[in-house]
Amino acid sequence: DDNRQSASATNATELSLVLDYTPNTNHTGIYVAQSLGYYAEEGISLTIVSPPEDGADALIGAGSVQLGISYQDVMANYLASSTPLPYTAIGAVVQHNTSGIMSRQEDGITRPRAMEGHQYATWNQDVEQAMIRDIMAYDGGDYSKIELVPYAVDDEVAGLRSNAFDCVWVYEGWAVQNASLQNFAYSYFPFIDYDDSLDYYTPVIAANNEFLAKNADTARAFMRATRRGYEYAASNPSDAARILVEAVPELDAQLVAKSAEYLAGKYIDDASEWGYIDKDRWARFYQWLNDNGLVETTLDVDAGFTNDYLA
Amino acid sequence: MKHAPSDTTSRKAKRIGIPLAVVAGTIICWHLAIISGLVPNFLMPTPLQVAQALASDWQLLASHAGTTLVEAAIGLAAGVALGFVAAVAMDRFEVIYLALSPLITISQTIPTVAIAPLLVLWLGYGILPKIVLITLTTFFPVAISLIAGFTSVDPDTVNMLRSMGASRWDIFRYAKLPEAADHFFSGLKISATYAIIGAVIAEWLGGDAGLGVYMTRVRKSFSYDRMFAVIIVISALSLMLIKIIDILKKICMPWKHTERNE
Amino acid sequence: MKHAPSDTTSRKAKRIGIPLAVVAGTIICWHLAIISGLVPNFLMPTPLQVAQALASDWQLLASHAGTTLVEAAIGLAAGVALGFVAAVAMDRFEVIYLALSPLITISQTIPTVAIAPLLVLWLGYGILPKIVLITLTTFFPVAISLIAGFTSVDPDTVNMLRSMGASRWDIFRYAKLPEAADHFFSGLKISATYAIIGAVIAEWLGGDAGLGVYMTRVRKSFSYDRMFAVIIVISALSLMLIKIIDILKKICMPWKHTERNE
Amino acid sequence: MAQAIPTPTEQTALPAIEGRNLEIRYDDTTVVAQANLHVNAGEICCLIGKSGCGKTTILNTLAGLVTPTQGSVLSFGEDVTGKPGSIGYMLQKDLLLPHLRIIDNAALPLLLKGQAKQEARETAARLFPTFGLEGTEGLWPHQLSGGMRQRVALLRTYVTGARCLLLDEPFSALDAITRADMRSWFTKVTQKLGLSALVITHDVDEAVSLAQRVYVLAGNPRLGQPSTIHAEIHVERNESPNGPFELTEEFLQAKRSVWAALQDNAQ
Amino acid sequence: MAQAIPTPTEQTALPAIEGRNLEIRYDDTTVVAQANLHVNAGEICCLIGKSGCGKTTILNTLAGLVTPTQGSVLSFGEDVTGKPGSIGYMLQKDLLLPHLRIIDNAALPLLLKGQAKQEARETAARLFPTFGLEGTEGLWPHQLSGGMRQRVALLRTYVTGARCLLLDEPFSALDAITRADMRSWFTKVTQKLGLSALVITHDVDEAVSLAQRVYVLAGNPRLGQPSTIHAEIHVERNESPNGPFELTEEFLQAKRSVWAALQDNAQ
Ligand SMILES: Nc1ncnc2c1ncn2[C@@H]1O[C@H](COP(=O)(O)OP(=O)(O)OP(=O)(O)O)[C@@H](O)[C@H]1O
Ligand SMILES: Nc1ncnc2c1ncn2[C@@H]1O[C@H](COP(=O)(O)OP(=O)(O)OP(=O)(O)O)[C@@H](O)[C@H]1O
Ligand SMILES: NC(=[NH2+])NCCC[C@H](N)C(=O)O
Ligand SMILES: [Mg+2]
Ligand SMILES: [Mg+2]
Repeated sequence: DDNRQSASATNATELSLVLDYTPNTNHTGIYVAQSLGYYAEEGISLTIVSPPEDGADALIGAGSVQLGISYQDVMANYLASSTPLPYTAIGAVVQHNTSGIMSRQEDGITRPRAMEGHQYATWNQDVEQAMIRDIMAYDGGDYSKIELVPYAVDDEVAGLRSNAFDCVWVYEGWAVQNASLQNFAYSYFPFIDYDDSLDYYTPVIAANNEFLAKNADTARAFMRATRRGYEYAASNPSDAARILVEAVPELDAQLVAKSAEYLAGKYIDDASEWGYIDKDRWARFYQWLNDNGLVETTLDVDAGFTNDYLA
Repeated sequence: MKHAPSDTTSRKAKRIGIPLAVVAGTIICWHLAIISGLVPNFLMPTPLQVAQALASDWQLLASHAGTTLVEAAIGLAAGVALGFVAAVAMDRFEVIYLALSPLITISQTIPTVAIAPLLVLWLGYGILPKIVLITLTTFFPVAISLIAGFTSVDPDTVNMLRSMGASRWDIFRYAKLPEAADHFFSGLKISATYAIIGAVIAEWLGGDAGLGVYMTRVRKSFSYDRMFAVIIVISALSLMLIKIIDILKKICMPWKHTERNE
Repeated sequence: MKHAPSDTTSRKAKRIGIPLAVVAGTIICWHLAIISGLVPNFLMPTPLQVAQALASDWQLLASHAGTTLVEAAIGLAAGVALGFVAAVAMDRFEVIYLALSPLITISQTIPTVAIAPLLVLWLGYGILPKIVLITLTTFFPVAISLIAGFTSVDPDTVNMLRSMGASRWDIFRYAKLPEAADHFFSGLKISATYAIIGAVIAEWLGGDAGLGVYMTRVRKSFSYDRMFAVIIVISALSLMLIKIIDILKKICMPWKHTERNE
Repeated sequence: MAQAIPTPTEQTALPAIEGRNLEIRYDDTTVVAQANLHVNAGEICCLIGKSGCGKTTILNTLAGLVTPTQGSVLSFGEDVTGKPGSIGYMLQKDLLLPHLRIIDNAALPLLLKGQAKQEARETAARLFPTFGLEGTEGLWPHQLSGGMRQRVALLRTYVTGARCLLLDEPFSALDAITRADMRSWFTKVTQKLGLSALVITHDVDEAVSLAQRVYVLAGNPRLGQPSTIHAEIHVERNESPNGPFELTEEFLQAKRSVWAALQDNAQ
Repeated sequence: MAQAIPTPTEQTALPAIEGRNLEIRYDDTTVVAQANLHVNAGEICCLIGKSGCGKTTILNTLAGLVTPTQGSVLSFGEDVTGKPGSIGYMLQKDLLLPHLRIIDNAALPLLLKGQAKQEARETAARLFPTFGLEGTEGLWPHQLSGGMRQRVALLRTYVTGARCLLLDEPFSALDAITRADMRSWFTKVTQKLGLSALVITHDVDEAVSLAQRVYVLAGNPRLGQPSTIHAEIHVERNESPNGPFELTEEFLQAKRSVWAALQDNAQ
């Protein structure tokens, strides 16, 4: 028994995966697959590494890791660059864009146009501001009436409480769960309620192109194991949360549990299977970027992703 | 050693030529590293690409640089003033020395990100929290160097002044301060080097103008060429500041004839 | 001035009591600031909450602190060694001085985040890129201070040694080095202060262990109490390092009888 | 006994400076013990003794820079033990400030008294020819010879305007001619202004020709024998000499006494 | 002319040190011009002159620390212009290293020659009683008196083992008795070892009693008159004196000549 395991361990294919960020519930499936031995069963020995801030994509592109977590919007920048990064999205972690705008409940910012006259904490990014402008327009609001203030906190709830700003871009699976955990009275509305174009894939699993070309089977094996992990997380959120916290004890166990609960229904959601990337939805967002002049060169709206490694 | 210093034109040429040559050499190596494929071009632009970015973004960079320079200048001035006052007080009163020592060290070990929300809460989004952060960064080397300088005075010189009825202030002015000048300028050189980059980091706190803001924006949109362009601007401003300090030192310490006794 | 220094027990009590009192006072003020509502508790935990976090996460913190300490120690040692070698070479050869000066300044003005992916790409995800960054941070104050120290030697002392047939190395060893000791230790104090926080920042490069990793993770999961707990650990480690440097200084400079000539 | 020159401003009864029963220690070495000495107003005294016996230590104590472990220092009746500032003191090292030009080093005591820079410089500059320093006003200390530095230090002490001066080997780095010039200038100026002075010198001739009284300090503190005042020699001066004092019998006699006191101790 | 004491190791024909036609400047001030002087092997010469005239400057040049703008320096026939290290030099300032204990300061030249620390210390320690420094071995320089520091500096120079010594006012801070002791020790030791020395002193008696020849340097560089060797006085010594040399007619005569040369220039 022991011998077999160590033998399989030595024969295992070594893979590295770089996270997009600090470990969080977006990554639960991967930690589950790691912890429950799904990767080992596929003959894969996976190393999960944390990235330097905003450095994950470059590392995937440079091939110093084979795999990583990225986002469709972030990938757009790299793909539309004059020196594009050689990488491809091979699966969606969460089916829909789960981000939106959170605010204090008493301010009544329940829809985009209600942001008028309020302070919005901006990350100062063109894509981000274009999205706000976009949903404001859809909702009949005037973007110029929003007061932009720099985003300078880590804790959106604390920022709202201290009146550092009135509304802020958040991920429902994390900051919003934090708010309800703290019994903070908030309002929240998602972007996708106002514009379908903004229903892009965030986050995604991305892989180095050369790796994909040379090791298609390994990539498929990896995705198989990963899918099992996310399926487990979807059906056993509290166990999955426990596994994540065991692997990363610095995380707040309560927040992880609550977030896992929320995300359980979001990993697969309405898709046929975990990880599937809808061609039209992908293209619609990239078209929107092209239309709004948010990329350096015009994007090939059908490029940058594949479902080939899912099966 | 004791000859008339022969700062001939050839020597002057050396003083300007060598640094330029080194910078030029660095740029060439950088170029070669990329075209040889040692560094992938998508991670690092060539010097030429950076130059193009510099040229095309020139006006924007200049206006951001203005903001950063103002912050850095005010912050450095405040930091030096604070460092000076702290050092003098700590030299003068042992109680203050013992009391402030740990606080000063602690102040240098608190990461900006941790207190950024508090700073913004208290001081708003304007220039103020940035200046506070730059001041906090730059006062430290000055204070430490000055304290070391003050204590390096020959006690006999102090005795000589005391025998003339010199007050503590006189002793400070005529013995401690000039004696500490050497130390002070090395502290100042360290602080000045940190001033511009300190301003850039402070601008990551958030804000609408400044090289730090520009840098975050181009970084988040993954324009490596423009990111390296702004790094070059930061380095150039820092080198300029250091040069000014060097000149200041020469003016303030005329009794040190030669800079280096080669 | 010239009496026997009466480092009586009362004086010793002062040297330990005052810093402790100040730290205790700070903690009390902090507590009051929060319970009085001056600082909202959701932005800053009370000292008690932090103490609880420290107690509950003690083992985790200790293991992360071990990683950070190792990085900081190696980085500081390498930084001091590099700073020393650079300063000696720059003092010895003017060409090296002119060549390295701008490069050294530039090295301090490149923001870590900008080159982080490159560092990881070249040096991997391990301890190496972190040590490189700490080395880069800590070598600078040492180098600058030492250069100032070397040039502050009395030319007549050098003459005296030369008349004895002293080699350059002898002059370095018997005149320049001891003369620069004061400067060196003030540079070292600055570097040591930056070593731990430098390691923490370097760990933001990515990695799985170290106080920086811990800090990012608890920060991103909004645990302010644990974030302040780790800041306290960072400060405590830094104070410890500074204390070691102070002791080292006393051992290395026995001819300086009293630290302060109050 | 020397004739104290009465000055209108001071009560001549009280000594200009007096050390009473001084005991002075460094760490665990007692350098001076049971030393009594004084200088009357208008008087010049010399302090002489072997190298390392404690002369400078006594001057430091009289100047208030060192607090004796026992005994007290009085100046014109006032207790000045451990209180520097009222007595002019020229230390053994010249201690010119390296960052001030010679003229500013010389004018320093005036600046410390709050005089305007220009005025202080002018006052000091007027004395430069007297001290053979003309042409050095704008130089830095490191550009002067040893003897020149010593003369600047003497000038600086004189400029303090103190009525009582302590001089530690003030002429030791001067050549014979300059030395004689400075010495006769000093004698004249102290008489004219009614100054008092205690001068350390190693030159017995100099001591005898300058002083009304010569104190001989003796002991070997480094070998555990604290120094004390071993002898006090009164120099008798013929009121109307027919030639330089140095050629008189009184001079020779005083000189012999000092030598004897010195040698006496050397055995 | 003085009798050069022949030593087996050196060719006595060549001077131990010689300055030929020296011109020395600082910035725009010419301090010394057309100066010629030499010390024969086994000979002691003195250099005397007014404070600030350039004596130290000449010694710096002979020691190779300053390169003359004109002329050259030869030691035993070898050109040593601007090359320090072969000649023992005691500078006018004592320049003890503040971070070394007295014993290590004294042993420094041996350490520089590569001797083991312990051995060097022992060698130096053996000389401490001769210099009246017993008991000071473990102290720091700032704990010594001025005269003690000067003796450490002299000891240190002697310890170099150089065959030719340049001494800049080596006894100026010493009391008369210690001075006489040191001087007679020095005369004996130079004779025994066949050393050569050029000594700057301000004491004419000392110059005459030490030296076979006395050089008088004169000029006023700060007033635009570069100094040069104004006189060279040969001290005749009776081969078999019946009493101390200082009481002979030859001594008085030499002394008078030196004084005359000095005063001559003072006008
Ligand atoms: N480093 C220097 N820079 C400029 N001028 C100098 C320097 N050193 C000495 N001088 C000038 O050179 C002249 C001679 O100085 P030097 O020290 O040789 O005199 P000296 O004969 O030794 O005098 P003393 O007997 O007082 O020691 C003086 O006028 C002095 O001002
Ligand atoms: N700061 C000090 N610490 C310890 N001992 C000291 C200190 N200063 C002087 N001494 C000791 O005190 C004694 C007397 O020194 P002092 O300087 O008074 O002698 P001095 O008579 O002036 O000698 P000189 O004629 O050589 O100048 C010496 O033995 C010396 O070692
Ligand atoms: N545009 C994006 N998708 N950015 C991703 C950043 C996600 C991360 N949760 C943040 O708050 O910073
Ligand atoms: Mg003395
Ligand atoms: Mg001289």
